[in-house]
Amino acid sequence: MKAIQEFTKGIIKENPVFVMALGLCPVLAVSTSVQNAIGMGAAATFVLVCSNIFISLLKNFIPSKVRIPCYILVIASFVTIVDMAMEAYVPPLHKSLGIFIPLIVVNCIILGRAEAFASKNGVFKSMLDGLGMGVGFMLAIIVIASIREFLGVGTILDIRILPASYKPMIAAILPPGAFITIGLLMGLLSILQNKKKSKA
Amino acid sequence: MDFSTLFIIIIGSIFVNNFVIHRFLGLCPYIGVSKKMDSAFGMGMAVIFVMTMASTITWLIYTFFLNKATSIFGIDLTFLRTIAFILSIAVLVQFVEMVIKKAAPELYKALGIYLPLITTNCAVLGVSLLNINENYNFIESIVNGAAAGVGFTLVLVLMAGIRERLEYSKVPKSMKGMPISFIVAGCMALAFLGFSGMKF
Amino acid sequence: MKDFIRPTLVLLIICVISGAILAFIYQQTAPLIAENKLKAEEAARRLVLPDAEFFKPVSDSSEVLYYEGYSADSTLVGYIFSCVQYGYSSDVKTIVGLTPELMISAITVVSQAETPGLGANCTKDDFTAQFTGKNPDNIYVDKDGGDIQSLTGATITTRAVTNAIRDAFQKLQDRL
Amino acid sequence: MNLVNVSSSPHLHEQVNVRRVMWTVVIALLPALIAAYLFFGWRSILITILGVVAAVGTEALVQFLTKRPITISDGSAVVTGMLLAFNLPPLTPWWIPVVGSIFAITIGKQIFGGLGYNPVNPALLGRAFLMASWPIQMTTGWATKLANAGVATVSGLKQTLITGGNAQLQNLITSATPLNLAQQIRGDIVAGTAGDSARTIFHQLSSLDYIKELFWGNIGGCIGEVSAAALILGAAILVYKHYIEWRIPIGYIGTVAFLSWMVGGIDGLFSGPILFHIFSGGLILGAFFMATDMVTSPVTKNGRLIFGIGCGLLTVVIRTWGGYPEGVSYSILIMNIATPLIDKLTPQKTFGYRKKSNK
Amino acid sequence: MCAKTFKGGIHPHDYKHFSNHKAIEIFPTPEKLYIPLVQHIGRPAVPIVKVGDEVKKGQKIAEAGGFVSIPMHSPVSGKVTKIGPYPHPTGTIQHAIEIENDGKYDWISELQDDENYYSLSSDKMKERIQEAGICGMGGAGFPTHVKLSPPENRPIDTVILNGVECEPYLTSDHRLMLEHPEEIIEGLRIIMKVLGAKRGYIGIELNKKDVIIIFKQMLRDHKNINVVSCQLRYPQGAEKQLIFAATKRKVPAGGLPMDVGVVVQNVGTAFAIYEALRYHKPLIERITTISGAIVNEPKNLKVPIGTPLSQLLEFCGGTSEDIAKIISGGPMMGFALPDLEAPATKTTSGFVFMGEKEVVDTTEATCLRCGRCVDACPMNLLPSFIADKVKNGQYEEAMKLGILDCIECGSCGYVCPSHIQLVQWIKIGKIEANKLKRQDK
Repeated sequence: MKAIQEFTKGIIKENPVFVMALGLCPVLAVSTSVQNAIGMGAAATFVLVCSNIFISLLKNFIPSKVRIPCYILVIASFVTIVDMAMEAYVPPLHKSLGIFIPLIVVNCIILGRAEAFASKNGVFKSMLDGLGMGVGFMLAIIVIASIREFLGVGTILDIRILPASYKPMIAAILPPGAFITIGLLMGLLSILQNKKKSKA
Repeated sequence: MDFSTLFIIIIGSIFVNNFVIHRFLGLCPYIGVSKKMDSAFGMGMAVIFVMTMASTITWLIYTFFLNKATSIFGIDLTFLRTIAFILSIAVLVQFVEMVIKKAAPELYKALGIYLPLITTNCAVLGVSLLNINENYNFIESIVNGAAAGVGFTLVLVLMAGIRERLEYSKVPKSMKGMPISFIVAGCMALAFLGFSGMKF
Repeated sequence: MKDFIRPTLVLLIICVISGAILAFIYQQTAPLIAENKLKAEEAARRLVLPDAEFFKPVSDSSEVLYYEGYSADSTLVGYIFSCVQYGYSSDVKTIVGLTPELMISAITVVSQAETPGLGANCTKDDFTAQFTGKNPDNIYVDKDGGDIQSLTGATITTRAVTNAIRDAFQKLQDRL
Repeated sequence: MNLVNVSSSPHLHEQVNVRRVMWTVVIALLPALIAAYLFFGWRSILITILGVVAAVGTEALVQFLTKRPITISDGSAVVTGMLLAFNLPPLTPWWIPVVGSIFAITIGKQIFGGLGYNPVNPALLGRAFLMASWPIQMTTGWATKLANAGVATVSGLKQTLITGGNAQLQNLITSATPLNLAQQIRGDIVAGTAGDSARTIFHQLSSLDYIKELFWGNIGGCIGEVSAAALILGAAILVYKHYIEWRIPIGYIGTVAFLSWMVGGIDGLFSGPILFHIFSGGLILGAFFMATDMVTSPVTKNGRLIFGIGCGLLTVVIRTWGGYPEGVSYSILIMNIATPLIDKLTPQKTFGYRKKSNK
Repeated sequence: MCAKTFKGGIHPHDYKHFSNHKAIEIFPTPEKLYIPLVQHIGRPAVPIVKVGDEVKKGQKIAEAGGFVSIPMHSPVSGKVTKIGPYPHPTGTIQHAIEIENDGKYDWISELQDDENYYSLSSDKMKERIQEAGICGMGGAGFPTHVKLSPPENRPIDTVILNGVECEPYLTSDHRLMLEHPEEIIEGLRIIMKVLGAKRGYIGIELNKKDVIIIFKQMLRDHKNINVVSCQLRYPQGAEKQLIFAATKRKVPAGGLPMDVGVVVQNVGTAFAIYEALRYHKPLIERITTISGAIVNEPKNLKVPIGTPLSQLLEFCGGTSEDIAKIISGGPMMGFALPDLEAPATKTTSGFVFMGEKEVVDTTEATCLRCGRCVDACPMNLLPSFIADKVKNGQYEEAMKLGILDCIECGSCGYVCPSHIQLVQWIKIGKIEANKLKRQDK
């Protein structure tokens, strides 16, 4: 029961993007298409889960003085693995995500979870936590990417949704669209939360 | 030395492809440290400094240790790029912190609190990676690092100015704080589109 | 002293281990990555010169200038060169195929980061198709009086592609 | 003794309020609208009305939904709608002003709490959004009254240029946006890819006869920027009423004049056609009606001057080296963003302020 | 001749036509007078009479409560009937001495005529001024003898008489200057002698051309005294602005006129000084304007100090419609009063009555940041920013923006299109800022 909570909390209640506002750079940068969003989400989830597992395993071995460099090392290793794997097996995706794959290293979510959760909890829990956070992160990018791709191209996952006569709102897939979309989504979320609070 | 190239790099990194609002790098401090103009300025100065230093050091590391063609080892270690960069940036920040603390306590008072935040500022790692991706030479890398820092500071201070003013306005409750900051960022990004396609 | 040794040691161990793992994975993936790159280039070449079976690079002392494309029976079916020019917001890289008569057989834009929905449309077939059969020595965008129809709202990108091809061709012309 | 009013001093007040200011701006914009009707026909009026209706409707709707007092009668939404429409080509699709106004009012204004709190000019933000989203619709659809005088497009003109024909240049140039044309020609000349006929055209553009046409409005362009004369007439009303102050427009136009003279020419430095740069494009509209927007321009006196100069500088930079032919709206937007900073960096010295004496 | 002025300010309609052609009328002393113990800046005066005491006209009924204070004299002979709280023309409640008129108008001692007053020593002069209970009659009411005793290290070389009267409606100074120019010039000469000043100026706004002409003529023989004709601009009559117009000297921010060697006195004060020196006459009456569009007969009155407003209004024929606003002083800086009970004091230059139509709407709209207040501020402050800071309780920030330099002239509030009560906010902020300042010390 409790283990499931470790997983689900990351998806809604402690959603790393919308609630905790972490790891925003890749969220905004790669959410121009749902495909990119899934790729980025998957990569980040992989790194999150692996680094959480390893750090949880090594937590007694790592002296607290050098824990941050150690975490960074572990994370950077996994990021490099993902980077190479993607380049080898899905080159187009690797190309469109660009430098944001190596930049997963400095994604605050991952270091944050390592420091706040994995270094204090068991392996299984840490894995679930990492998975939950990763999925939450992925869902958040997908939501934003869906909106942006829908408005900015008229498609979702390259499947045309709006008729071809739709004149796409290109601004949605440009940087301003990213900022405004996430701003409005966060506002919407806080409206919902306020409603929930006033009900409770 | 080709000055026009440098000039283009400077204008490009400050205005045309501003790190924050076009490349989505360094968003966390952009949103987090932009409540007050003074702290925004302090953060900006620290970032300019670290970015310039990081560009220098990572370029040297890449050229002399990692890249096969120019390396002193003569082997291809580019796969260690991410790890090497992030570690050297972390060490650099630590080192800078120590030096400033000893040599210029006044400066430390002003910048000290921002320095640790910079390690996880993806703009620093981002500029290092971009320098490599763009095949910049040594001078170009340094200039690009400094210009990117200046661009970052510019938008950070502008953002802080607007947010200080927003303190006095009647932003709807649900939009207060982060959501409205993103909307402002969106407005800035729209305005900065005016620089796009700039050619000299 | 002990306080100092243990952390350093741990850090070192982790460094070595991760370095080793990465080196291993790198060895596994590096050939794949190289192959991917070759494949991609090859695919682009095939796209602009469909008749060719294999390609032969023709190089200067230091760099590859162009490729010659041969059919299965080793007859020359055309040339391929790549060219690049800065467009609206990025370098636009194009690969061009030429018939032996030095007319364009096809082009493809392999890398660009132009404005989505505008300049980025230069990768679309509607746009690239119009180059086929033209004389690369004399292509101009319609706004410059030529017959290359410019992308709506993206004259600069169109011009970058067109002029890049013309310039590169004019430089190569004597060697072909 | 009935209850009397005991408010604080002053007990006299100038006959001025937000509503009066805004509606005066609307009136001041009317001459330009009439000019647009004369030169571009009824469609320019339709586009303007669509923009205004959408802006006012959106404002009312948003205020109704957020349970705030509905303030559409203060005229500020009308001004936004008008200014937005004034920045559009007259033949743009009907939904462009509607979408632009909706964006301008919601994201540009109401989300910050309504009039007085918006950091950037909503109309310009709306335009920037439209420009980013539908650049094709925003940069085509120019109308011109003299279309029958010859080939009425820039491309046609350029064609003539390349083939070297110089006939009837005067009529040809009365097409599309002259600024756009001048920039293209200038770019080619500076790059050395244009012939003598290009130089001729450039000189034609900067000739006094042509500038007269520019001044009265016999040119292609956005709805609101067509006639400099009509705009100046409207601006005169605002200046007379003291609703706008000299520092921003003068600083702006002065800077553009100087810098375009310096770098805007084809014969090296200090050869630019000043009057051409002032009267073409949206400079007059921007300098008098958009840069002077009270809410988004600095409050301090020096700040206003800096704001104007900054707008001018950016306008010339974008016009000369930028990807867009016209830099007015972007430069004002960017300076809007810098406004709080300018205000902060230009504190006013209190009357009698002295540096701390050494006592 | 070029009219002088300052930077900033506004041009309100002056509304002086109601009363500027009306000669000063003497208001008959009423049945009861209420003499507030605070009519000036500084410590309240201390009563030296008891309820039931008989007093003569000109008798001292209250002593100065300190150096920065003035004594009060009875404007009438009669009986002290009450000493207690009473409405005050600042809109507050202050202690006042109530005197019932016995109708005899007996002076405590007959007025003397001391023709040699000018040969008195400057200390003697100052003493006589102090005894006469004179304070600045322009509005603030700073005790005059204090102003005439600058510290050693602040030599005064210039005296400026303030006859600008830039507040709309008010014409009391105008009429006084028109009807008693000689006395005013004498008063100025006395002040100059007391201070040892070499130059004298009389600042008059251009809407009083008749006065300017008279003074120019009369001052032909006085080489060291000049008339400064000032442009019509509010607040031309504010000390610092007048000093700038006359001498081009800028009083340092936070400083006093004496820092630039200048003392400014109201023309009414000069007149009172002359009367005190020549006739030993205490300050027991003054000229006051009763005006407003709804007042049936606007007048300039010579009023005994302590006369209740209701009687003054009655004397002016009442109002033609319901009173919506009563203002003590001018409409730009005066206080709105809740009723007609307050008496005229030494600083009351006039009362203005407004009807429903003239009262401005005071509902605040959002600040448009139009900067009109900045253009209007004669002190070159940023009123809207200061008000914002005060609204948010950031008093230190407000101090950095110079809130304490505000002269509360009301120009900003006058021009604000959003009808923001800038002066009110600044007044609130000043109280808090002063508290902070004291804490720092």
